[in-house]
Amino acid sequence: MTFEQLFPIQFISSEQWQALIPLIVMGISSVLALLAAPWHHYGRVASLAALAAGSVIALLSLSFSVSDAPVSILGGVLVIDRLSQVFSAIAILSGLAAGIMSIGFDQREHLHNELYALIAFAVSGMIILVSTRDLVVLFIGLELMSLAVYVMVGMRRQAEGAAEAGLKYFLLGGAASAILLYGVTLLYGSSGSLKFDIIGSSLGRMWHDHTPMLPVLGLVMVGVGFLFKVGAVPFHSWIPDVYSGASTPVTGFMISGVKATAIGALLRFSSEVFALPGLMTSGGGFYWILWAIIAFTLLFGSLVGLRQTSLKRMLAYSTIAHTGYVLLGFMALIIGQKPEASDAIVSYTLFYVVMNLGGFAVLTLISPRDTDEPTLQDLAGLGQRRPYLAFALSLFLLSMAGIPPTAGFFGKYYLFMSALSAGELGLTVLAVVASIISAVFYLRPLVFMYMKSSDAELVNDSRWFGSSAVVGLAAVLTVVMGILPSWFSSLMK
Amino acid sequence: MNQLLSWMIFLPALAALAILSLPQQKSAWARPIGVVVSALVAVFALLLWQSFDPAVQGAQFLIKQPWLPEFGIHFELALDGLNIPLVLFTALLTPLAFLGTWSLQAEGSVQKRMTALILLMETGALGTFLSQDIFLFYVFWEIILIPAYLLIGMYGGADRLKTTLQFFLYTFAGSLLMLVAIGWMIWVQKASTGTASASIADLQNIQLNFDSSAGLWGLMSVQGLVFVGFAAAFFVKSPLVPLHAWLPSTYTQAPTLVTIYLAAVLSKMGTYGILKILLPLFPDAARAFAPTLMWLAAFGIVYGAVLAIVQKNLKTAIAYSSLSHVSYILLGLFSLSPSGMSGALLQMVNHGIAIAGLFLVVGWLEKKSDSLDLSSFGGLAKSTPLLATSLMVMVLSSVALPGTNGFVGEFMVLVASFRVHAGPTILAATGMVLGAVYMLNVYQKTMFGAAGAEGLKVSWSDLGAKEILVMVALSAAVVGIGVAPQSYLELSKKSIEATVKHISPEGPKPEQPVQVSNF
Amino acid sequence: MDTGTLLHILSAWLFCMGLLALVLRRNTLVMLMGIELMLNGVNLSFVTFAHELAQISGQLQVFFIITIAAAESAVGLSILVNVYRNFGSIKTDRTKTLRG
Amino acid sequence: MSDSVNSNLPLWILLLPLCGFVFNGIVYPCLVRGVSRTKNTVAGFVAVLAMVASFIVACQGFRELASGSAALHAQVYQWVDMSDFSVGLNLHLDRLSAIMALIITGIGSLIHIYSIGYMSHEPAGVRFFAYLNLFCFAMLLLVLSDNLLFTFFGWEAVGLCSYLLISYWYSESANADAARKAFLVNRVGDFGFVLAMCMLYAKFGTLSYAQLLTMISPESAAFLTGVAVLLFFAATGKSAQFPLYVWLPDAMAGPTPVSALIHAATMVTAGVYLFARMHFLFELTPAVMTVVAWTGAITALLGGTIALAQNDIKKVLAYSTVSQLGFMFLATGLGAYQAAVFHLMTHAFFKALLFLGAGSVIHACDGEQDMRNMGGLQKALPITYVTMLLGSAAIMGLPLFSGFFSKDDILFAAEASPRGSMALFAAGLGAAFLTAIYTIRLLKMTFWGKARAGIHGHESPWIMTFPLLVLAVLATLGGFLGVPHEWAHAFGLPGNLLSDWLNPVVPALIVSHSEIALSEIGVSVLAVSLSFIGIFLGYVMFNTNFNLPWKALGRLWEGKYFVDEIYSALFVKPLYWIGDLVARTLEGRLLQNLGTWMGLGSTWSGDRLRALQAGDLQVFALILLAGLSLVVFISLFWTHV
Amino acid sequence: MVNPVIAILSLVIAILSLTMIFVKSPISSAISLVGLMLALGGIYALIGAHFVAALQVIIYAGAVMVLFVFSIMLLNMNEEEAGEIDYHSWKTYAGLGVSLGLTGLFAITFINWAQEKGLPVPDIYTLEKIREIGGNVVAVSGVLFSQSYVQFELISLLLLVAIAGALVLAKRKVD
Repeated sequence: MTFEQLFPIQFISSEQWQALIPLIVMGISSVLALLAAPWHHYGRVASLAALAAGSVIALLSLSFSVSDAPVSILGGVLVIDRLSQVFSAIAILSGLAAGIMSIGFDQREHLHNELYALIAFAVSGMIILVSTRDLVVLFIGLELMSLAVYVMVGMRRQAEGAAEAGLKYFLLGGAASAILLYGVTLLYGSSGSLKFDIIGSSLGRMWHDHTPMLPVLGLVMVGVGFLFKVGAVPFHSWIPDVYSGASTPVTGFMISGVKATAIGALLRFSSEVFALPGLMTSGGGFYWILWAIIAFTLLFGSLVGLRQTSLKRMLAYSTIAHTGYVLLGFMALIIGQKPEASDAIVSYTLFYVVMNLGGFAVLTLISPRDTDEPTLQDLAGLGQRRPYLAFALSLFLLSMAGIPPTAGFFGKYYLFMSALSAGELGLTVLAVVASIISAVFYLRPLVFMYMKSSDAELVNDSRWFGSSAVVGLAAVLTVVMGILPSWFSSLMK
Repeated sequence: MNQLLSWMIFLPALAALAILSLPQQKSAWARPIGVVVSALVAVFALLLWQSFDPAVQGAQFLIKQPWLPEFGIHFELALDGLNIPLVLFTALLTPLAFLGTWSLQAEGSVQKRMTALILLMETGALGTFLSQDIFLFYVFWEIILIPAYLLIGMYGGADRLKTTLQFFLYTFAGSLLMLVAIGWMIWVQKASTGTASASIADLQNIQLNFDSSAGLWGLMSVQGLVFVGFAAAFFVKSPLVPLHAWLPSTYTQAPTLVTIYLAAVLSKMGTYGILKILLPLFPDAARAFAPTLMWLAAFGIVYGAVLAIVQKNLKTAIAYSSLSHVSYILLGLFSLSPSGMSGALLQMVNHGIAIAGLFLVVGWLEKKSDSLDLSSFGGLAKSTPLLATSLMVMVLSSVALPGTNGFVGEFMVLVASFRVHAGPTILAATGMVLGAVYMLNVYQKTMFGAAGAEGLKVSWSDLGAKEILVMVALSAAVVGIGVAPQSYLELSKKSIEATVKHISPEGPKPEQPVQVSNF
Repeated sequence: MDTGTLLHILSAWLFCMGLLALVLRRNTLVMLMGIELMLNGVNLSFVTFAHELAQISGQLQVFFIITIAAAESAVGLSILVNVYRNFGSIKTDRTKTLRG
Repeated sequence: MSDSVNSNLPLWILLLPLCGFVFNGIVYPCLVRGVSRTKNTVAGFVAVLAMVASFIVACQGFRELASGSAALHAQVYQWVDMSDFSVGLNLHLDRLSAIMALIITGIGSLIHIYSIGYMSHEPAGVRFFAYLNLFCFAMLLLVLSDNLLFTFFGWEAVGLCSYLLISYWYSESANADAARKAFLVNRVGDFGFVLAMCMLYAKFGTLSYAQLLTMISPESAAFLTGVAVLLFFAATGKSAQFPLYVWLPDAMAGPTPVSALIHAATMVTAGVYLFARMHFLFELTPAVMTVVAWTGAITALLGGTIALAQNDIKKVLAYSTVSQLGFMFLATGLGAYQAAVFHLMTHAFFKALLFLGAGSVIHACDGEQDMRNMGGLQKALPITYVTMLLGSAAIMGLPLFSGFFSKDDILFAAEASPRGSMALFAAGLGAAFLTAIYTIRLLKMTFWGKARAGIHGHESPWIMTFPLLVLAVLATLGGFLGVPHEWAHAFGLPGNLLSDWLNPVVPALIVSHSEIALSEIGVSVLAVSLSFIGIFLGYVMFNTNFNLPWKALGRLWEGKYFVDEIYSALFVKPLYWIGDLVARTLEGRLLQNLGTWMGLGSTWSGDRLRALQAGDLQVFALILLAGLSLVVFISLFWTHV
Repeated sequence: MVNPVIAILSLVIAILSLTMIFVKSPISSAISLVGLMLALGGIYALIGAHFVAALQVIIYAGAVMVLFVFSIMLLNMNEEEAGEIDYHSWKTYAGLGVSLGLTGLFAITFINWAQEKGLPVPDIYTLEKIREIGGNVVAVSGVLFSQSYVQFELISLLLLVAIAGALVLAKRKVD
């Protein structure tokens, strides 16, 4: 028999191509940006333009290619559905925002032109990450994103901190992806496939009568890989160093895009594998593991954040705490078997991305020249110096602290609701305690901005229009989301 | 007419934004704008009062727009018997407070920010009082927190940073627990009825299970836990001893205008929450814990009074006196009887008026003299007769002299709570004596006797036109309510009776039989 | 015990030794080798499973993974070069400037 | 209320002084823009006008009552009307309150007139007249209200006015302190009043005298005893009875007309009025009544003894007031309410007279109050001297003077009433004896002998002496309103008009003439002789020096039995001590630091956790490895089983 | 029954992994890693994964390890070997113990899994089947180009990133 009969080629239909447009556009734009980068004088502008154009087109095509029926390509190698669209949008937006934020900053800090290309690559990796149902493709997307981000982190070549951060991120991240990959093989071995749905169904079938250890091990290791990416205790160690070592726009990109898409991938995997009845719910072990991880993540993030003076480090710890809140939603989704919790997770992620992008845009504007390390002291007297900037920053911080009427409040509220509906009163109260503690360090910048006066020679904040634009947009979004949250929370419907 | 409610809420907020965006050199406009806007709101409130029908029990001028449909949360505002006194009071007090403190802040930027933030606080307060949706209530409740935090932190006294953080954390902790409880209520409501609704009226109909056999006298049962969640927020804000630790330093450190707003309005948000939400939503728990809470309130009366007596600092003394008086309100509320609750509701307004007047006077003294040490004043009555007179009126109101508003509320509270539970009432009644002790002490140390150090140092000028206007208005309220309270009580009579009936359908169980008789 | 199980245990061994290399060695280059070791373990178990399940795709994934590993090590080594430029060494006991 | 007529007269009696207050307190200063620009004459004129008008209206009401209607009733308005609490302001002018109203308005008018002269040199006397009017309004409200609550309104308002008037010269801290003391001690009493009202309302659902009269029944005796005790407590505060009499002597810091009106004639008798009002309650609690009687007796003796050792002329009169009030309480305790009211009236006459006389003396001596610096003033102040002589005769109970009749009624009751006893009788006699002594001492030190400090006073203007004369007449003849029946028969006088008048409202004392030891005539003979002995004794004892022959006793009495010191040791100091203690420990140490401690705790644990983030890559890897192994272990071996 | 050659190779691999960790000089670690990979390639070949074996030898033992050795030379680290593993710190032994324990857990799991024969149901591509298709390489390429070409393309993107990254980080001059 002939080769074609043995291995019939599975073609991609036209509407599947249409669904793929965003990914393709991002890929092309990243290549273009890479090619444009070395261009002598215009390299920077050109590659930024390529990134921007690609992102815009991709966004538009996303909104065009909205199809209610999910498109599955080659049996789930790539899946385009609501989830993937929402998270691709988040990824593209955060990439675009990061690009715009680094206008001006990159010259001051001598960042290479390739930054924009790398951002584009990372974004395309994120898109793959959130829109696949195949574990190895997921791994490919993860690596595509991670490699780009490793380089972006280590890019500031004058700074020791950047190099060190890049090293730490790379080594630990490599180990983590290896762990995840080992879990993938174990799942492959115990179910004979790499597709979420098949794994889920066959494991579910297997779980009916008894519980072999291998799939459990596989699930656990995949879960650990994800937890590392979202930065949950005890897989969090890299976060503070990497976030404070990387240059501010890059940190903004990581804290928003990288983390959000990791959450998205975890969400897909959870809702299709973890959350299957009988898997995680089979024994008490998973419940208590998750419970402890959430508890430690919440408390660690808020307690250690108390002692930070560097704003980037502070927000790094705060993002650890935020991971704890998100995991509350996953708790409800997996253990509590509440599918609606995914809405809470999605909207929280969206709100979280917006406020963090805004916050880091502000930090970009106030980051001192010599060390790209904005501290509380740099904020002193900002309220008099630049009232609108100060107002925006306090808006973002209050939103992170979860005070109405800001986006963060509703994100938190949705998660609390889902956790309560799963009957997790204890964890919710713990989350309340954590947010009270973290309120302290969210308020400290306000103290410096409004209640301390600045000494003149310390003032070194910039006025780049890019970051300012991001700040303004994020501020408006934060308020709008805080007043009309249901517009955004119903994105998944 | 209906839209007036939303205007009352959003007009101050818009004005606040406008003021904040004033250019620096124009910041002198801030205060006039503030006064005009708040006066406009006051006019709205009076209009509503005119067309409010006391005979109708339940919500009037209802506004209901869907907000978060998936949780059944609506933008739902209305006037009813319970909130109209407080809405009126808040709306009328704000312009008076602006006028009264007109002479206290000089610098333009300070005026600008303070006015704007106070207007934001008015938005929050009015929203809290008006909202009929529990979630909306929470949102407005929280909105008020940040302006207060900033104001104290920016313009407070020497110890302002620590103070403002403490204030924020106490209240924030309470509110977050309330948020959890709210979430739980909404979820339970959805689970039990199928259709989600966050409207307080609907939530009143669901009965959470409460059995006192559960741990901690029943706190561990469902209703007990949710009760605790709400109680945490309300008791901290009111405050109920021993959750008051934030109060003395906050009232002392905050600038006068803010102190007035905190003491007169914010603490009422807590007591109003107890009246509107805590007791009606959790009747079993309320009935179970009322005696204990009455004891706590009575203790708080004495506690605050005793501490006020020994204070050296004028402002701190008045802060503790406020603690003592708020405890009267709580005592009346926990008596769960119509006259007790109306007395408490009236007492909320009374205390607001008196404390506002007192802190205004303190503010004027503070402006002239650098120390607020009681011993450094004296003999001011000679140089400032009007100031002395107005202070006297406020003092009389807060020692509950018959004929002043303070007596009405306090006496109704005492009678009602005595009927329910004699022990705490007797303890509380000693507050009459102790209250007289510290109030007269303050009056004497400042106004009477030979002129003290501060009294001699500066040349005291008596009240100006604005201050006189404010004080006359407040004093008129003091005497007017004191002499003819019924027209005021009439407003909330129906709603209060409905609330009481909801809490204990078989009526309050007095120790002795009651025969009501008009003559 | 049959071949498959033996190879599985071997893969586990490789994986854990890779982690151990990360934990013990201060020389980042060797840590990098440790990561490669872990990936080798992954490959081995993929192949073994493919062998047991009589599937092709398992081996195919190994092809992908090897490529990725190569790319990763290339980036990693350039990162090491970067570190070396900044610190004059690639020992982790030098790279402790970020802390707290 | 069999045939109580609805009429507005009571309302007018009440409102006229209020109008005076409103004019003097608010309108007039606003008209002339500032208190300093007001004229005393205008203010005084308006005030007097208001009072006199009110007096005339009161007389009108009196006439209507005399012409047969049992009471005049005026429903003013419903104060509070809730479903379970409802009280209204209703005025009720019956025979008892008519007497009180006449005393208040009548003597009030006289004292207002007097004040015009007395305050003529005061700047801004408008304040004074405003307070005085306000006081009269409050006092009238107290006696006219038909329910306890509005009586309490007046009860506290008079307290306020006395506070304001005592501290009228607030620049001296001493006056201010005296005022505060008066207010606080009264508050202590009012505490009892409020609780009593709470109890009554909780049980009967009403506070109106009429309804209480119908509802109160002997069965719940314990409850009624409680109420009676609380009300008695309130009365002791207001009427300066032992142990709460300490405020009254200090209250003399106020202007003398105030002492005459408030602290002699009217306010301090509010307690007696309350007893007369609530007699139906007290009749049911004999135990309490006995206590009341004894309290009165003790107070009478204490006051008398202390008065012996005082040198400030007003202080002497103050303590004599205390002792006379003791008499009244003795009477009420014995159930002789009519006698009490009678003595209240006569006391109002002669004590007001004495105070005004003293005021005139002080006025003449330019504010000198220490009698040791006076003497020999009789030539300088003839009118004052004569009037005060009459007043002293009345208070000493010399025959045919007003005090004679009223005091004898009380003494007779002390031995004749079923609750009476020889001990009480003896105490009463002793008090009367003391009265004679200190009165003589006062006369001697002030008027007789030769001028010591070389003060040459001058007689006061007519506007001050006119009231003195009127009061002197009243003090002399007032007693004939209550001539005992036996005397009446003997001299063909109208017998005991007052008690006949009061009978429908206040029960007369029931005396079974069989087992009384001493007839009414006997009592008076005994009393009169005792007073003469007292006069003689005083005359000789204080001939040379004015100090008591017994040093220790003198110091004890001059120090007022050191009651103030005892109180400050028992109540005031402990209160402040506890306050400081709480402020330092519970509040300061614990509650105020909770937040700080929590903050420290969280930062401490934060620092401990930070140690993990030392930046060592190996440690990170180890944490990763350990976490992985832990999770794997737990999940494998917990899920599997 | 275990193929003895495979058993021996496994033993060699285990030992080599240990030497890679515990020898001081990075160069010898690299050498032992090379040996390990070659041995691994042998195992692949023995269980019929010829294509993978080839990749293992070419890419890993060839390209990657050359890269490693090259960078060792570049960063001339051969003199600094002192203080590689701190044998005095508890962390060392903790890591050792934990990783051995983890291996044990995995071993237990796999042994437990060995009892679970028959699930999931095997596919058709047994060695014989592959042989009659035309060999392992044919089969793999067939699957690759018929169903998995998307992954293939994505991998190319990833390689591009790697190139760019290495380029950026290694570039000397800063523009």
